[in-house]
Amino acid sequence: MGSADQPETVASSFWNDTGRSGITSWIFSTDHKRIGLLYFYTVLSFFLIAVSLGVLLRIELMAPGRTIMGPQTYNAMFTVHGVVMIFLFIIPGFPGAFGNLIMPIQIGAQDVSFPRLNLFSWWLYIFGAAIIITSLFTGGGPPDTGWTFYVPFSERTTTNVSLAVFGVFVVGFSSILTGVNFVTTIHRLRAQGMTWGRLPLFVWSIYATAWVQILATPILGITLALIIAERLLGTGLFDPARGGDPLMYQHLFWIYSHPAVYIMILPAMGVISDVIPVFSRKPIFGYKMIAFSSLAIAAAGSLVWGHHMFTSGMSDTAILVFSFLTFVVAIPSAIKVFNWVSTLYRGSISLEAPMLFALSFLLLFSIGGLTGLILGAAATDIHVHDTQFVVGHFHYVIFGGAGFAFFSAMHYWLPKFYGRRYAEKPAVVAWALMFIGFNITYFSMMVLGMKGMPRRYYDYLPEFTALNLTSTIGSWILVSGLILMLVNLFRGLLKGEPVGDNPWGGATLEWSIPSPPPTENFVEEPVVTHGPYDFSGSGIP
Amino acid sequence: MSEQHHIISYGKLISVWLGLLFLTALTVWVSRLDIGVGHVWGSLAIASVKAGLVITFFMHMRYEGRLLRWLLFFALAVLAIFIGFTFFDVLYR
Amino acid sequence: MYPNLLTTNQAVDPVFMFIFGACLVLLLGITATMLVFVFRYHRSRAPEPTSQSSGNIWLEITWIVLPSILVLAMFYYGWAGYLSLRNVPKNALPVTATARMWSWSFTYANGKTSSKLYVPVGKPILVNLVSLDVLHGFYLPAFRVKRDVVPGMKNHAWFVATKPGSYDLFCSQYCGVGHSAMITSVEALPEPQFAAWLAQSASMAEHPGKELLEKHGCLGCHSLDGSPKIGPTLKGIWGRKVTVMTGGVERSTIVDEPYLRKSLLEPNADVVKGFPPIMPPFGKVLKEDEINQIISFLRSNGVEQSPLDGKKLAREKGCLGCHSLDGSVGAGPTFKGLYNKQVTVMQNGTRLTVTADDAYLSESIRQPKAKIVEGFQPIMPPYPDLKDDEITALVEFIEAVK
Amino acid sequence: MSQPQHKDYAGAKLGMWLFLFTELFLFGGLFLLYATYLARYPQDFARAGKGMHIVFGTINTVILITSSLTAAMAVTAIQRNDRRRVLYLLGGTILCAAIFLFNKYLEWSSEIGRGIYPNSPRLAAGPPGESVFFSLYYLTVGLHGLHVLVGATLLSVVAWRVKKGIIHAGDYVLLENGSLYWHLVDIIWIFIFPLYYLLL
Ligand code: HEA
Ligand code: HEA
Ligand code: HEC
Ligand code: CUA
Ligand SMILES: [Cu+2]
Repeated sequence: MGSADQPETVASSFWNDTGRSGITSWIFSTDHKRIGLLYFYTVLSFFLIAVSLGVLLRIELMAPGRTIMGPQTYNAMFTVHGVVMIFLFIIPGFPGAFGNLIMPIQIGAQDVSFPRLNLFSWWLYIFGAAIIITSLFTGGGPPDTGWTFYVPFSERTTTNVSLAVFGVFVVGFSSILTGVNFVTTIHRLRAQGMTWGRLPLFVWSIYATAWVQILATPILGITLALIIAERLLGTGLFDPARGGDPLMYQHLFWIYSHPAVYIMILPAMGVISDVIPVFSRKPIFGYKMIAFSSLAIAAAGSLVWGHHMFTSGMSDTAILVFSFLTFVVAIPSAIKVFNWVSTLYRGSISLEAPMLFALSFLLLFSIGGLTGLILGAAATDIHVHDTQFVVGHFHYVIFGGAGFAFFSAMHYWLPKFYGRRYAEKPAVVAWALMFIGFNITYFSMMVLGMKGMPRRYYDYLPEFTALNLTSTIGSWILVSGLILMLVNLFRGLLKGEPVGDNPWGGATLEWSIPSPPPTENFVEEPVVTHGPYDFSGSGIP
Repeated sequence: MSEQHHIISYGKLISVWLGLLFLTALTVWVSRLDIGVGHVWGSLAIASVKAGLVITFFMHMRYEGRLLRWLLFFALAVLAIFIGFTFFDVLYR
Repeated sequence: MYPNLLTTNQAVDPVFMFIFGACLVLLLGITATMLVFVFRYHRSRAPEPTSQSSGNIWLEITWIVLPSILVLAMFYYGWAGYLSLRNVPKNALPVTATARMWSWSFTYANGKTSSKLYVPVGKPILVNLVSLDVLHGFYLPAFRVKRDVVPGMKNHAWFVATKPGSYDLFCSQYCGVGHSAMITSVEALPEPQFAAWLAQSASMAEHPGKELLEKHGCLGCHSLDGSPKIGPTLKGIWGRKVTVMTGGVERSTIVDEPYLRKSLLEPNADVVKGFPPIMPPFGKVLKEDEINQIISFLRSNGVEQSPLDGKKLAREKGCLGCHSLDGSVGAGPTFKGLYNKQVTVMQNGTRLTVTADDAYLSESIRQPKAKIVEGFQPIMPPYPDLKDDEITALVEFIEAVK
Repeated sequence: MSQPQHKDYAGAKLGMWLFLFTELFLFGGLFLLYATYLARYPQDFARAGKGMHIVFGTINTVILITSSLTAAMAVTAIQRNDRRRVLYLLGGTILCAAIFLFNKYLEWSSEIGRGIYPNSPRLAAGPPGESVFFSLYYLTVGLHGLHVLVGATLLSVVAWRVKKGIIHAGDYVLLENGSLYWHLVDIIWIFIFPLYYLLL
């Protein structure tokens, strides 16, 4: 980042009207927009690192036996891939980057409630990330436990688990503080007239997410602290030889980590709920239901953690309860999908890049979510648990869902902050490549899982060769799309055509202020008089 | 500052303190009784009353708006569910 | 054979069909609707929106209620199918599966062990799952069966093979470097063949060590049945904790190979408390291999044993999970050509080169952490229950892998 | 910048409460483990609990309750603009914290002296439930002790600011939040006390 990326032609904006300059004007800034961009670039860097690891994983799996790395390297690599993707990219990604950039503007505020705490969160995140990175090169080498850190293996392996886990702990603390900050902001700093019924749906989803961050993350914190205690002090709480129970670890881990998947998807759903109406020029269908279902997902989603443990030896009663509740969470997601599709009806649809990503989100998330139902049903999960099917499922929801929504948000909102935009044609080509590559890569994995190939397998039996090769080739198409997309996007942001205040014709508050916005966002405090998707009142052509 | 602040008198705080001391004595006394598993629930009940007193008076919850009370209730309920649901496994294994 | 038997496949597959079917319909429906809308209301065809509708309460109720019913049906079938997976048929044949990093071993009721799971066709098998170290997963894709193998926990699974054949058996729960190599198979045999396989166990000869005890008169002073004689009984002597007088000082020690050897060669160096120092030294009488045989007999507590097969042992104990026989590098160094090779090892932080002779190899097995081969992690587990002759057999086996 | 630095008092308090929730959940994980292991090893837990120093526990409970009282009174005092008294009261709280930690130190040394600490040979030889009990005890109380330390530090900073006049009757949200934090530490202990010292 730094001032090098700063668009030169803009007059007075948050890029240049602060007292300080240079790098310190960024890393010590308390302006939510600067912090948002800090998050955005750090998160994106980690994404690129982890994505490269993902591609290496695929190359290794291209053929049976050793292809480019040994088993220990492979195991470390998928662990680091998972940890970085989950804890350094997707969980901090939406709230940290777009939550910070957009949410305060959308509610008509000048900043978040605790701007200094906000900066502190970012620093904690960087600090935690640095620890995780350090853990890869020190001690016994990168952790090889999988991102789930299951005991007893994580207590025995000689790799550098303690340090990595500590890094994740710190990042979790950062996530908690962000959540506290956002809930307070949304309660306290809404502009005049910005009633709860007029909150943009992205804000609603950030609100629901923030609650999950507050209530679930501490459990992760204590769980990780326990791993460290087990390793360093030998407390034996999960060690069967000393009265412990390894399944209790799994409970604690998933009490956080299932709700965490909603930290990943809820803001993504918020983005989609904002993008689809704008590109259809039509109010969102069933605003209340969508807002409410975000809360419902957050609430019900906290009660289903046991569905990751169907084969673990958990009691059958628990399986009954958790399987049932898993199906209950699917309902609010279904509501959203139906409402989004209905929004298209009799609109005026323009297929620009943000919309293409949003529509493909609908498809990919549906596939991912529906395969989630297979996993939620007790009988079928037994067969596909811990296979490539699960890997397929979560890449569909995380990458196809949250990831594509992230790309949609990048195309939709970044021009606001740079005042310039990307070129449309390459963006569409990149989208098409990614969409095709994505499906080839991950659909093959799901088929592999159905055929019985377990996950976290460095090597496999010859019968799985063809599909693995297909999947690997798909990942290359995906790579080319991603590279094209990023190059085009950032070229555009720096050198592209200038955009006006409201390039897409949006009705939410961020489109009523200049691009790029001034530091204080609103020159005078806004008074909100209409809903977020009321396109008739906003004076759009 | 626009909001009204309730001031709690020293007298009231001290009586709450005395109440807490009394409950502490009570819970120690109860723990000497021979009532089996009743201890678990008995001492937890007393502890909850004590925590309630601290929250209501020392932490001014009594004088806060509805929002905070609801949020507190909500958070406690979620924690109870986290612990309670784990027992679907632990109890029936 | 068991016409009414519900197999695990029959319990699971229809649930797959139902949920997949429903999902496919939904997915196609949603995709088609979306595409039609996108096409029909594209800005080129619909320059202005023709509706500003922002909701319809009846529509919304419909798509809350219908999916709810649908998912409840899915839940119900899923649960019902799962119950059959948990309902072990009464006549099931019990087998214990022992998982360790990174190999399986299966023990049958008659004590026979095997590294593949042999089962009779058509008969339900109840697999009791035991883990010696970390979590593993017992996974039979062909039978839709999976259960984690958790240390300290009694998990089980059941299945029935309806056709003879060989089926994959995977470790599904991540367990470290050898996870993906922790593969074996289910061998479903027709009932009579299975019975024959199960009954077949190497015929056992009288242990040579016992003959030696008789021959040299040991049994005059020592009993084999626990009754006291002039000397301590030899029953259960191996691993026993004894109090001995060494040069007039009392100390306690564990009976192991060096101790027994010393007891035969210099019986009066360590005298078991409460017994007179009258046993003669046997150093001149017994040959080295005779001593070994006696020790091996005592070690086995008088139970007769078949001669050991190092290769089988290496497979059963899981050595081959980490050590290859073909020269490829796994979690541990390959066994191929290892014997008498020069190996660079780290011992307490110092680097040294040693020759992989008998002594080195047996130390490597007994105390894996003592010398760590350069370039490998110190992950090899100790095998406290490996007996000396088993170690000898393993070393001999390694010697043979050229 | 046109942003007037107006203080959002209710917002600050809301934020503090939210943060307290997260602290509660942090301990919640340990309480969850306690509950499940209690259900599994009631006898062992009872036996282990008998070995605890109930006198230390009770004294420390009284100390913490008292420190909570002084912290609450400090808020009243600042509202009445009685800064001297605020300093005395906060001093009292911090002193209590110190005594509490000192008692803890004595108690732990005595237990460690008896061979009771995580992974000790004595616990390893005993019944499994006892080892779990004491591991949980050390972790929970240790984490709580850490919070006492943090709370006392926080209140010292607050006291210093009161002295400097940065915190006064017109703007005392920091003091109020500091004392909220302290009360939470107290509440956690109110539960730790019966769970580890009195149960069964
Ligand atoms: C963004 C992240 C994300 C999201 C949103 C979800 C969403 C869901 N997930 Fe997923 N899940 C993961 C990330 C996510 N998951 C990860 C990372 C893992 C693996 C962890 C690991 O082990 O490493 C996992 C694993 C996982 C498992 C454990 C599998 C196993 O290990 O055996 C299960 C089991 O129930 C499950 C279920 C579900 C369900 C039911 C949903 C539901 O919320 C989905 C709801 C969506 C829909 C239902 C689709 C949209 C709706 C329609 C198309 C309308 C029609 C629908 C109906 C009529 C119902 N997931
Ligand atoms: C946000 C979440 C996220 C995302 C986006 C991805 C993205 C990808 N992941 Fe994912 N993955 C996880 C989260 C994610 N993953 C998690 C949580 C696990 C579980 C870990 C565990 O088991 O513990 C997992 C596990 C996992 C596995 C399973 C390992 C196993 O079980 O054996 C595989 C295997 O193929 C895989 C592959 C990929 C690939 C090919 C991508 C691709 O989508 C990547 C696409 C790549 C690009 C689009 C390329 C971009 C490249 C560049 C821009 C080049 C720039 C590079 C340089 C300049 C050097 N991942
Ligand atoms: C968990 C994996 C694992 C298992 C199981 C295992 N080993 Fe090893 N073994 C290793 C590793 C790693 C090393 C190298 C590090 C060391 O020296 O400890 C090693 C070293 C050795 C060596 C020294 C080899 C050399 O190159 O110098 C011998 C001999 C050996 N093992 C034999 C065995 C035998 C026999 C068994 C089974 C009874 C066995 N191992 C089981 C992992 C394993
Ligand atoms: Cu054993 Cu994986
Ligand atoms: Cu989940």
